[in-house]
Amino acid sequence: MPKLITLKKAISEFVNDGDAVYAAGFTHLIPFAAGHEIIRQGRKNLTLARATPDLIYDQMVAAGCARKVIFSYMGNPGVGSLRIVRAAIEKGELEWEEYSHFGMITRLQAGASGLPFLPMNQTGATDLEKSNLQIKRIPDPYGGKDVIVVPALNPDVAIVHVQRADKNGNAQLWGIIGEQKEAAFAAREVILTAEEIVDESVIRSDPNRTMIPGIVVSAVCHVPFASHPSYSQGYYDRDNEFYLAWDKISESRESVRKYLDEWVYGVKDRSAYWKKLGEKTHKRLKVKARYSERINYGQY
Amino acid sequence: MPKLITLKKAISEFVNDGDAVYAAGFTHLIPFAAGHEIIRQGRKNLTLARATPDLIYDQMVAAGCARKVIFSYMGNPGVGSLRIVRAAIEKGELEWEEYSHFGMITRLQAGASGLPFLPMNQTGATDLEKSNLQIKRIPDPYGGKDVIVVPALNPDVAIVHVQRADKNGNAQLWGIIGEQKEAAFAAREVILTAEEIVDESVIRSDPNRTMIPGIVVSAVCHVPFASHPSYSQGYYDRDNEFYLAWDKISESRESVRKYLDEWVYGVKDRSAYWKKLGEKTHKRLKVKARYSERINYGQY
Amino acid sequence: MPELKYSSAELMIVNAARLLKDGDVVFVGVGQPNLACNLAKRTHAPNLVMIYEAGVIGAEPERLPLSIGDPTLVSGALSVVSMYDIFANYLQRGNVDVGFMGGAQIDRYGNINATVIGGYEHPKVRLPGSGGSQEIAAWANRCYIMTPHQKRRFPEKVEFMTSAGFMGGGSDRENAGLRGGGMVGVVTDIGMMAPDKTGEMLLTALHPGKTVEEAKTNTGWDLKVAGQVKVTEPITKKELKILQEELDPTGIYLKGAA
Amino acid sequence: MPELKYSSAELMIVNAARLLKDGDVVFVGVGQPNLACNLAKRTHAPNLVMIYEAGVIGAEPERLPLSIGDPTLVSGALSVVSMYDIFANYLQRGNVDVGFMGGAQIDRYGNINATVIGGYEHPKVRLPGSGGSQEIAAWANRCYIMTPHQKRRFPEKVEFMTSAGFMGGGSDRENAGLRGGGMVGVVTDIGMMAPDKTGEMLLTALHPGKTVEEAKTNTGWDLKVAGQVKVTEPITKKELKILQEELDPTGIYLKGAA
Repeated sequence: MPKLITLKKAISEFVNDGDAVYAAGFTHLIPFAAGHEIIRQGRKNLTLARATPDLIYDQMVAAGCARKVIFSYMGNPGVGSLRIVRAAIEKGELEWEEYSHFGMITRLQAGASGLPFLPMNQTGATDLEKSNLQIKRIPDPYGGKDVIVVPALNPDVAIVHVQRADKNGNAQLWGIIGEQKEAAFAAREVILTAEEIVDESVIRSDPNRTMIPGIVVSAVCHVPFASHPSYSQGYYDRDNEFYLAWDKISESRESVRKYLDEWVYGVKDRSAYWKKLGEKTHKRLKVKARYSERINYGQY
Repeated sequence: MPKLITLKKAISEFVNDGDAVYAAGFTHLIPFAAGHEIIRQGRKNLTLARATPDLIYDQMVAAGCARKVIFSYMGNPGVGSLRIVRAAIEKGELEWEEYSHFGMITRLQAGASGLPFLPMNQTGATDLEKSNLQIKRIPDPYGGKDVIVVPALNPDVAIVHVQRADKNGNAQLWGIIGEQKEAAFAAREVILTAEEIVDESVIRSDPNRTMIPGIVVSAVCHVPFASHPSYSQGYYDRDNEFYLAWDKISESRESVRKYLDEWVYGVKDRSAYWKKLGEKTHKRLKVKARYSERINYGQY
Repeated sequence: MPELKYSSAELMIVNAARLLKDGDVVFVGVGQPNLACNLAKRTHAPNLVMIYEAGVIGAEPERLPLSIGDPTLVSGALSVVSMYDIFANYLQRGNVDVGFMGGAQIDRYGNINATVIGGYEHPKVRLPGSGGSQEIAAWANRCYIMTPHQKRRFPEKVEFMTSAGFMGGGSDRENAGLRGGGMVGVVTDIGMMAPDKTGEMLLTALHPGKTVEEAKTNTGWDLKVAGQVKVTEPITKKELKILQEELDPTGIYLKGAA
Repeated sequence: MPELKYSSAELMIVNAARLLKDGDVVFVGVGQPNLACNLAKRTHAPNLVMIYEAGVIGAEPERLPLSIGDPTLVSGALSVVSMYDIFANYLQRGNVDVGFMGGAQIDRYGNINATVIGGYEHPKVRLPGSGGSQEIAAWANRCYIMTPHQKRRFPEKVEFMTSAGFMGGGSDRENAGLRGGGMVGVVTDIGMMAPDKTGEMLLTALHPGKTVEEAKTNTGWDLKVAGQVKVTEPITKKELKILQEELDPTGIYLKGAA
């Protein structure tokens, strides 16, 4: 049943103060447009979970949306430190809960599959286990070594950006597929943003490609370029220049405030943001086509 | 590194008497050609694991290859009883170990991911748990209900039929993808049969479609029509007439022996088998094309 | 108006179809449940989403599927996923509204036996086993079964509990930590059953022309009758036409009783 | 023959590349490890399979990847899978031969700190944390690290063990049930280290022109020297040319030390 609404409406309807939010996407398809909309709507006290907080959570923390972060690698990918989250933690202004990547993703996988927890093999690196009491160990009932367990993560809201979806929220994504599927199944509400809204027949032409079914989706929003400065494989490139620029911007509260005023509060929506980026940037991020070989499902 | 050899050589090299074998494929892509080659080579005392033993294990049990079956649904799919396996169990001639589908697949998933076990939620149906001591229950360390656990299944050999693979064993399959990936990662040795051996560039044109990487594959064999009377999505249809015919054939030892003599021992390989099926059958199983929409990965 | 002629199978399929709500996500097997779902989709429930244990979501089969893994379920489906995912992310996670069950026996508390007759270790009759039904019964929001009304199919207590209904009755199901409402409807060729508060199956409806006596005689326990036994709506010409002309024109699943 | 000029980074990258064997499956990060792998692939190890924690297998990047999730890693790769699969089916299952590690500190027993300096609850410096390195260190067959040889980077004992090398030494690693050989090689700009039987890192090689004294002075523990300290083979013109002209023409990762 159609779930196509504006991103503004989706955030207003499905993201509440105090919610646990998982904005999915490992480096790829990071849902920046939704993050900015959450900032614009002034949400507070969110728990922000992501394997890599990335710039999206740095900006949301800077804007005062967050009470807590849950993460497994807190850096500006390929650049260096994630200054705002890092400073907030060092100053004791932000709660945090930390895992390894596999610990974080295993929590989501447990959440996605309706299990209370999932096991992982031991890694010998016990300092994190001592610091985070959510990480436990239990005996192997078959007589092997103890295993490490982590509890399910079931966010209130998952936000997932995809290349294409139909109006009912059946979504296909490709390239790096990180933890989008797991986040969508783990969460209570799922907000999708999509580069393209396609006819259901496009989705049905390649069912093995559909990673998120409409039945778990609360809202689907047509938001081209939603992942800039991250990227959408096949649609536009990662804006590495901006990742480098953020390293400078995030050095002072003042320049961050200025950035948010100009690029988040100062624009109505993603379409205005993209226009404001200008043609030079559009051109720089443009990507030439490279198509997959099609496959034959057969007419049965 | 190239692993392309004949199926005869692959079975001879990688399947030994007494091995635990998992011939993968839920109704779809069942590797009948490999099953027949195992029969021809006279392997004995195998433990045959499959969610649905299907005709392939009925035939292998009839031919005397098996000591034990591990399964979760023992029927002739869409037809009725799986007469030979059933009779062997009723007469006490065959060991067996039984799970629900989810229990079986969870065992493979644990094996694929290198874990000693994985949990499932309780189902209340405790009779199987009482009958199979491999199924245990452990407390939820986070205070919820006990969970059920099953141990990893790590077969000696997995046999997987795919639509296309390159000569290094990088394989793409589509349609019903059952437990092929899990079986391949769980097993020590992996034998692939493929409808088509394609250039590596075809595989690389759509990396998200590659479910089995060459690095876990021991041998890849070019065997068109390897899954008849099962099917290969997009290549040929399921031979439902044969599934019905087997219901009759398997009524007596004599007719089974005659079938094996004619269709397994009496043919050299799958190519001879397919030829012997004849043009009328080829025509009946032919399928019209229905292609996926291509996707754009971009030239980065 | 001349009376419509239909088989027991058609009677059950039509009444099962009517139990489905528009928008339901249904975990469905081949055969009669598949016909019931497709009938509902073509009548009152156009937004029904059909899921198959083979990993297919939103199937729109162009021909009658003859096995649970029929390729016609895949071509044109919304999504196809692995078996682990279908059981974990869909069923265990609670994303399935309705499950259709099969089985050789169903007992007073809606428990199902699809495993053995005559002892597990040395079975007299070895049945196929659980397949996915252990999990469907435990985790779907509502479960239904269609089965001819025969005493041997409705014993007081199943010999082997392949799939849990209300187990021993009372709060057994809740205590075991299962989700969903369990076996909430049984459709037979005589009428319909549904559980009371303790989970015991009561006769709740009769098909036109059938009697309470017939139902009692063909049930293996002392079948109680709900306060008000309804009579099911007669099968319509339209329903029969869709079944016979569109869905199963050669009558593979429509003839006879099961 | 005029002596070749190269940076510390180039020296480390070339020596790291030489540690890779043809056919190795390498779990690799961006930056210097990526260059080392690509160099090996273009010289002695054409069948190297590069895996990235973002889920990419068999990447053949056409441009220099600038982040662990660069789209150039995906286009033309052999396979792209979910993060759960890459960690579970590849790393935890034991399908990875080599892991390249990073980190702020590495200690006497090859343990790595990439989490905090100055206490976990109230850190003086909050570092990025584990990412995938906790699992790479535990489950790859062989691990390597490249790092400039500085005392602060080589403390006697890490403040926080983000990733296990040989833990407290002896049979600690085995007892904890880890797989693989652990931290089997450290490449610095002075030389190379490798563990003895107890897991203690010894100086095993020096780059041309470097001395044992330099290595000892720049190590935070009493660095023992292996029975025979080798001198690494000089960098060749070909290696430097591939690095500078093909792999990192603008010198993003080749300049300086780390």
